[in-house]
Amino acid sequence: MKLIIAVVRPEKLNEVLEALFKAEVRGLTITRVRGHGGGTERVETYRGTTVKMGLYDKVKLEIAVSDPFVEPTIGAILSSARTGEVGDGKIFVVPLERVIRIRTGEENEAAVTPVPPGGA
Amino acid sequence: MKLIIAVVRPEKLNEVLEALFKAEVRGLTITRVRGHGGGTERVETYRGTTVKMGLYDKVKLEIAVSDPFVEPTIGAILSSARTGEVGDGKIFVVPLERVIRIRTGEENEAAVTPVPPGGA
Amino acid sequence: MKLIIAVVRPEKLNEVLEALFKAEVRGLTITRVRGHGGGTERVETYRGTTVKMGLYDKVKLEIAVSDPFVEPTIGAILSSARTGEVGDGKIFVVPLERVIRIRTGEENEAAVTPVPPGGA
Amino acid sequence: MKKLVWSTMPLVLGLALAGGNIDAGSTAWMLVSTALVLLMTPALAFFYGGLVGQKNVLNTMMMSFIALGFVGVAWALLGYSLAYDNGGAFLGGLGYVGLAGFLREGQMLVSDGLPSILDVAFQGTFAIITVALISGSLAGRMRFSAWLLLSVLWVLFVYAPLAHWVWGGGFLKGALDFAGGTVVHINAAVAGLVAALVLGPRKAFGRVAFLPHNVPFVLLGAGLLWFGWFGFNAGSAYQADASAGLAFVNTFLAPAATMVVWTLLDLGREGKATAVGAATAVVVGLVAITPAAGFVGPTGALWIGALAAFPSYFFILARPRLGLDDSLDVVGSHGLAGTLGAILTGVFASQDWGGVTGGLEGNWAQVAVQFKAVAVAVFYSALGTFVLLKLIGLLMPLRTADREEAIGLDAALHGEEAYPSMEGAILVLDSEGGAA
Amino acid sequence: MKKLVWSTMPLVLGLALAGGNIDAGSTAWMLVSTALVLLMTPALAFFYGGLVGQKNVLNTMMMSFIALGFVGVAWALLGYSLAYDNGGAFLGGLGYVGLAGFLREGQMLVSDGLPSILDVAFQGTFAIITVALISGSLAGRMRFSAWLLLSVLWVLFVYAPLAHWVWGGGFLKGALDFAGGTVVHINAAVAGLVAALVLGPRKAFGRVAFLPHNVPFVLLGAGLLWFGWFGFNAGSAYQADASAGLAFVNTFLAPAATMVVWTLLDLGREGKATAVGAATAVVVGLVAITPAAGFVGPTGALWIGALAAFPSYFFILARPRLGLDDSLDVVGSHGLAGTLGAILTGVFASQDWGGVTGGLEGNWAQVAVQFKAVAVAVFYSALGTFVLLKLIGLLMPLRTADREEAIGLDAALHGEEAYPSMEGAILVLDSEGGAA
Amino acid sequence: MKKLVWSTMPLVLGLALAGGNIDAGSTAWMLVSTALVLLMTPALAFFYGGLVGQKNVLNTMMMSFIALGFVGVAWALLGYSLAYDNGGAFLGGLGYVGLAGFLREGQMLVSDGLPSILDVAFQGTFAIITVALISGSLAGRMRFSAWLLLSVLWVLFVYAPLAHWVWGGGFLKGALDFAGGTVVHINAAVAGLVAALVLGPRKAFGRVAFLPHNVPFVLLGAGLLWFGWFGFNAGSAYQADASAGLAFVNTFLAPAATMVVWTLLDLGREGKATAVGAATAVVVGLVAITPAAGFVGPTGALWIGALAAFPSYFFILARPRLGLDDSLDVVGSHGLAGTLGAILTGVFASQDWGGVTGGLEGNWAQVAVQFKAVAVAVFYSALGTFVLLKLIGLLMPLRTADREEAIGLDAALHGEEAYPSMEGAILVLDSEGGAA
Ligand SMILES: Nc1ncnc2c1ncn2[C@@H]1O[C@H](COP(=O)(O)OP(=O)(O)O)[C@@H](O)[C@H]1O
Ligand SMILES: Nc1ncnc2c1ncn2[C@@H]1O[C@H](COP(=O)(O)OP(=O)(O)O)[C@@H](O)[C@H]1O
Ligand SMILES: Nc1ncnc2c1ncn2[C@@H]1O[C@H](COP(=O)(O)OP(=O)(O)O)[C@@H](O)[C@H]1O
Repeated sequence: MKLIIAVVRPEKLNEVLEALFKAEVRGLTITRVRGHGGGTERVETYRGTTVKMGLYDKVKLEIAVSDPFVEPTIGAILSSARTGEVGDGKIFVVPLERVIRIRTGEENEAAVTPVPPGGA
Repeated sequence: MKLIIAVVRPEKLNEVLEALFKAEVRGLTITRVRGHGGGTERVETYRGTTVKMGLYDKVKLEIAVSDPFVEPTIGAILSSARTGEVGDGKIFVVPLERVIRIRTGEENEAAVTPVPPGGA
Repeated sequence: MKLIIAVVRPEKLNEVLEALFKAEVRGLTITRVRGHGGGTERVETYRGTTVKMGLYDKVKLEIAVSDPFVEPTIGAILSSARTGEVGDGKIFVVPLERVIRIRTGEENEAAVTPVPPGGA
Repeated sequence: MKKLVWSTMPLVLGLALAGGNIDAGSTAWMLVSTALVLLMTPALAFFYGGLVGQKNVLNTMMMSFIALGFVGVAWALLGYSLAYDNGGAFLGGLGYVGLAGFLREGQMLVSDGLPSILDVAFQGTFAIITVALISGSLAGRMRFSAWLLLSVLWVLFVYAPLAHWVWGGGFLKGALDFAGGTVVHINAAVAGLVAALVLGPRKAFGRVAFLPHNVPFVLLGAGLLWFGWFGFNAGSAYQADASAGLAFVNTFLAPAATMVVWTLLDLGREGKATAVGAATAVVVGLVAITPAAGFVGPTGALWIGALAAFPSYFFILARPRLGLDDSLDVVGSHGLAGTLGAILTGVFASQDWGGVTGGLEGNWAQVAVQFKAVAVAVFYSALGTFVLLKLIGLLMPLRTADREEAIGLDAALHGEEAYPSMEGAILVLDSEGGAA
Repeated sequence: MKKLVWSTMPLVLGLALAGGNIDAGSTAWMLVSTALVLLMTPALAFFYGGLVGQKNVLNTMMMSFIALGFVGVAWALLGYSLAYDNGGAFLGGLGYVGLAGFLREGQMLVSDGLPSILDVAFQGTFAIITVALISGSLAGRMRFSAWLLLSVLWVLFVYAPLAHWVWGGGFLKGALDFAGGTVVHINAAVAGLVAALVLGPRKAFGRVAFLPHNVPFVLLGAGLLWFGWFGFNAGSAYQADASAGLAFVNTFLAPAATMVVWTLLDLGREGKATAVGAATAVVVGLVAITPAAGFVGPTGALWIGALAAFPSYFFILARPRLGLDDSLDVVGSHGLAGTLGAILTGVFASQDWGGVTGGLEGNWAQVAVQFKAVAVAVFYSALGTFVLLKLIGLLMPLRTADREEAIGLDAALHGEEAYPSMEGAILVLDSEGGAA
Repeated sequence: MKKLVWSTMPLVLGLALAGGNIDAGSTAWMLVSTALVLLMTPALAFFYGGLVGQKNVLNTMMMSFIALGFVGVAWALLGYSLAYDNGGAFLGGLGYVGLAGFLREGQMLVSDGLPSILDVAFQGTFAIITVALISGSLAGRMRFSAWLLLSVLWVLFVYAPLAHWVWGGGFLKGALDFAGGTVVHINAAVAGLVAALVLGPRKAFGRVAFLPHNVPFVLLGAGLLWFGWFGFNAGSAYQADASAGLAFVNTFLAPAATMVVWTLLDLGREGKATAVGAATAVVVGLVAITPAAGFVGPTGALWIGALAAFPSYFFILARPRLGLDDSLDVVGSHGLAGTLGAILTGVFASQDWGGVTGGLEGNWAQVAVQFKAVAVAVFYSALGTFVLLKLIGLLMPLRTADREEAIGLDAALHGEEAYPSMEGAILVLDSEGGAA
């Protein structure tokens, strides 16, 4: 199992969610974050105080998936989150040792997205 | 060492914190998140705009623990966060290679929850 | 590659960002979190309701780096985030299997901070 | 002072016609006062809305706000007449039902220099805020349609009679209640208490800490309430005269004194002057001076304001520990300060300032009259509220389902959030053809 | 009723001088009314600002707020004279240009008991809010400098003439428009519609759900608007008299009735009484009663308020599906309710109450007069707005760049965020020597 | 114009009694004006509270809000008498101490058609907001109890004497200060400057960017301040007359002009019209017109408003770079605009409009008189504030501990957060028996 962490543009979130839905990925957790990448800075002025805002609003998705779902999930994100301009974000894949569903106590495969219909 | 990531209902947070406290787990970090699972959607209407809200407020806990603490921590969360209804959340266990306490520079076991009294 | 997760004081964030900038670490994602550690509790009172606030505001940084950057990154955080008082936070290092830049589809080293000039 | 105006009004009615004897200055003041009192209801919505948690903000605000609609219309069509038409000792007549009776010989009625119809609105704003006040006892657990029904029935069958007894020439007309200590504040607090007991506490009460979600909103509410209260109290003089000036100054002094005492109590207890406390103190001081506003001198107002801090301060501190889920402390603020104010009005009333002698000037009998009015109000309000809730309970459940309470009433009952996030909100277009 | 005052004013001008015949009561009321109407523009900024998403809060609020500056100055220097100086059927004179003409023989002019200069401010607040209203159709996509230019030109060349025709003794003076149903609300809504069509919808319109970011701000805006509207409507009586009293009471009753009907529609449709709906209902009811305020009796006001709920409710529900990005529903609220109110003023106008007979009293001709004024206003406002936008479009782009729209106009156009976070904000000191 | 009223008042006092000669219209206006000025203090709390960061919101708001209590009571009991009782050139008498002296022969005093006691409240609201203004220089670092002590002592020993000199018949009575440019704004700004220097800058000043946490609150504050300022300026006419009308119109025009100039400067400098800038401009324009309100004609008001933008705009831009932690720019807004306004009052004062000739009408001596009053105010305010702070510093530390400053003063000093989160808040019930 893997924990897939993706940072995307907030305005792309709904499209990403839709793409994941179509890829039959169900469970996920999202967080509002602020990111710094290669992008340019924005200047804001409040009275005499001028600031450079080096951080941009982003949304982070965390998705725990069973191995067969790793590629479809990454593919869905890549296709839906891309604009081609700096700031589109990144995907990180982290090993995941164990997953437990709190409601039932079920573990691992039983607790994450079901294996694909007719799949491995 | 492991990084235990748990997503729970916000209204259960205080009980979870208490259970962790009793299990002698001290350090933890929490984040407001929004999650999508198998649950039903909520409909909201603002004038002519109707929306389906597919995301529910959740709280994410991140707890770095030494190996002997993994089971007590999971046990404490499972027992305190469960309501039995859809949306109770999940626990993810991720391998953790290194921990450093910024204040002192101490590393690993010395930086996370102490080993249980009289324990391994 | 590693995913470096650091929890620091909000008032130290700007110094940490500067130190990371000097260490040529570019990409990072930050999140507002609330943490519980060994620190003391704060009491607040709203009319007849008295509460102990056991959680303190912190900022979490997530930084995906290639292996040669692990030590410089940790060093930069340690030197910039420390006050010496309880609550300075922690650094966690998690293995990272894969990184993908959404904009280009580039993977791994190409997607994270470039190897240091003239470096390994 | 309403009773003075209105007990003499019937004599004036037939005679005073429009165009003739409008007093422009007093009319200007009453127009402004009415607008000020109307503003108090949105102000209260902020005071209350800031004090609740994020999941119940809109429900709490709407319980006040919606009274501007339902209570306003019920009052205009029926309540005003029951309260203020010339009737018997127990209820007014039906002469103003359906807004009839304000024209005579093709002209608008004028009484005491004012366009008579304006009184429907002025008094209406009092009725509205009284209902809105009750909702503070009920945050987070009442069905909205049950609340709508209660608010309409309550204003007609509890508020209007009590207003008639004290101000409309009814059997309590000897009691001093310049602007509504008994009719408004005690009445609302008792109704809130009874309703809180009938409904029972929120599920999480006693386990979870209910914290305000936005203290600046509480300060905004308190600031606007004070501003509006000048219309409430000084408008109750029904003229721009010395009595209005006195009532105004007292409404300026009393809450200031309450705030000073309250803050010193805060500082003495744990060294911290709370903002929620200061805002509460303003309301407590305003409630306490309300019955006294035009009857006591300015030093009396300072005393009443200062004294009012004590019972409210300590009761509100203890209330959560009493197991009573009077969620936003209507009893502690409006009930106690209203009662204390009503009694102290009898003590501090001054012949020179307000035209009636009080206890300190030797007329302790007035204090007894005040007690009697308070007792009658407490009894009638408790009984009436209880009966109405039981009746409504026969038609529909009074409380929301436990699940709705857990989700939060904004989403569950109103289909809205106070601070919606666009993240993950999926647009629904029932007819897919329309939008581009 | 402005027209009454101002059609007779020229006679009075030369005679009435300061010191002599000020009516203190009416002056007090007009001072207050002017302040109240001024407050409506910040109130509208909150009503609108709460309804937009987090990225466009300040831009939306500033489109209203800035009118207090640019429109205020343009009005004082030129607009007032074009609207209200004694002129022809189509435009006023230039006697008040540059604020001249308010002194006679070393004394301030007084007309109808009021200091004449005050009317510049009173009428100015109407002009300001009319411009501000338009911005609700344009949220999230207009360049700010284009908006500044439009607001100044529009108030001079669209608003001022229309005000002259209806209130300044122009060719529509037979139409009943007590406080601005046609001049303010229909005018603003038509301008908003035309501008929304010329600019086109936001890029994400129809794909993304645009949600309010702060519903309590919407309620705050609605509450303050209602409060201010008492000055708008009852101030339009220009005296603290029975007519002002009537206009006030009607302004109290109509929105209450609208809120009741709207909430019942909400509850009937999906069982949920929405807060945004209640706030919208208040505005709709206020718009509808505006032209009628001093002409109809109080039951007429209740009818107008109740009836006004229907067209607005269903139009606003359908609007996003029509592909029309009238972002904050200016057409649905101000256009429809303004039109309905203008027509119903002709229906419910009452000889006894307001001095003019309407349809129900047999004078159906008045309804035709009302229709004509509405038609003229719609036509002129549409034409004028269209021409001005095309002219401005020759000088500069009207719309922001797509990238600015995506980032949000607060950061892109104003260099600010509504709720800035200090995280990651790096202080820039251009001269490093200064700060310690 | 206060001085006119009050220099003649002593003659009137013994004669004018209640019931007799109340001027209802002017009384109505003064009642409203007092309420409007009172509202300015909560408005300022929002203006200031929106401008600070999230950790110091309540502390900042409370520094204003609490003045309604402590300053209000101190003023009523002692300050009013020191300022306005008939006394010498340097201080008033003690005739009104403890609110005595407002009854004669069993009747309330009436002066100039107004209930005399109302003046305690009207003038009290000025004293309160003056103290509240100072707090803008001190955000984020002052101990709250030191602030309470300072505010009480300052209003008695700095504000009251200065008010006496300018308005109470003291030695500056020739200076023109219609509504408080010198007494209120220069006075507060100098006190703020001195206090900021005595306290020293915040620890993080110059390193960290201090950003507003809520710009809509800043706009709310500015809107309500403008609204209230009509009472401040036009209420200072003490009558509902032509002078009040003029002061009102000028209060409408000047800030509009300032906003226009300020926005054009913003657009010229970096192409971005800021909302914080527009809100600041409103305040600057209001401050500048305050001393002139009833003395200059409307074009004078436009000039004063427009000119006032320049010094404040550039000073506020430079201030953080000067190493001066006048946190919310009281000097830049109130000090500079107050001074400019005071001087320009002498320039633009007009015989026809306000009854006094100014520089442009040939009487340049008036400008010298204005300069003198400004100089005296600056000197006295600086000295008095410095001495009081040193005295208080003997009793207790003036500044909070560094750790409290780092945590934020809301939690540290008030035991509250502005926007509490229920997450991780553990309910404490000291007596576990009570709650269910
Ligand atoms: N090395 C990294 N570690 C953590 N987050 C990163 C890293 N690099 C980028 N991000 C996140 O991805 C977002 C987009 O990255 P950015 O470099 O701006 O765009 P792009 O990948 O298109 O060049 C950043 O705002 C940040 O949140
Ligand atoms: N595969 C997943 N990856 C990340 N987060 C998940 C995943 N599945 C569930 N979650 C989180 O857990 C929450 C509860 O999950 P849900 O499926 O609704 O409940 P249940 O586990 O009771 O069926 C979700 O709202 C989401 O935040
Ligand atoms: N074991 C842990 N797992 C996750 N987060 C932790 C852990 N320990 C500490 N933290 C985070 O680090 C912050 C600082 O830790 P704390 O123990 O208060 O300070 P110190 O490390 O100086 O003793 C906490 O508020 C919490 O957010």
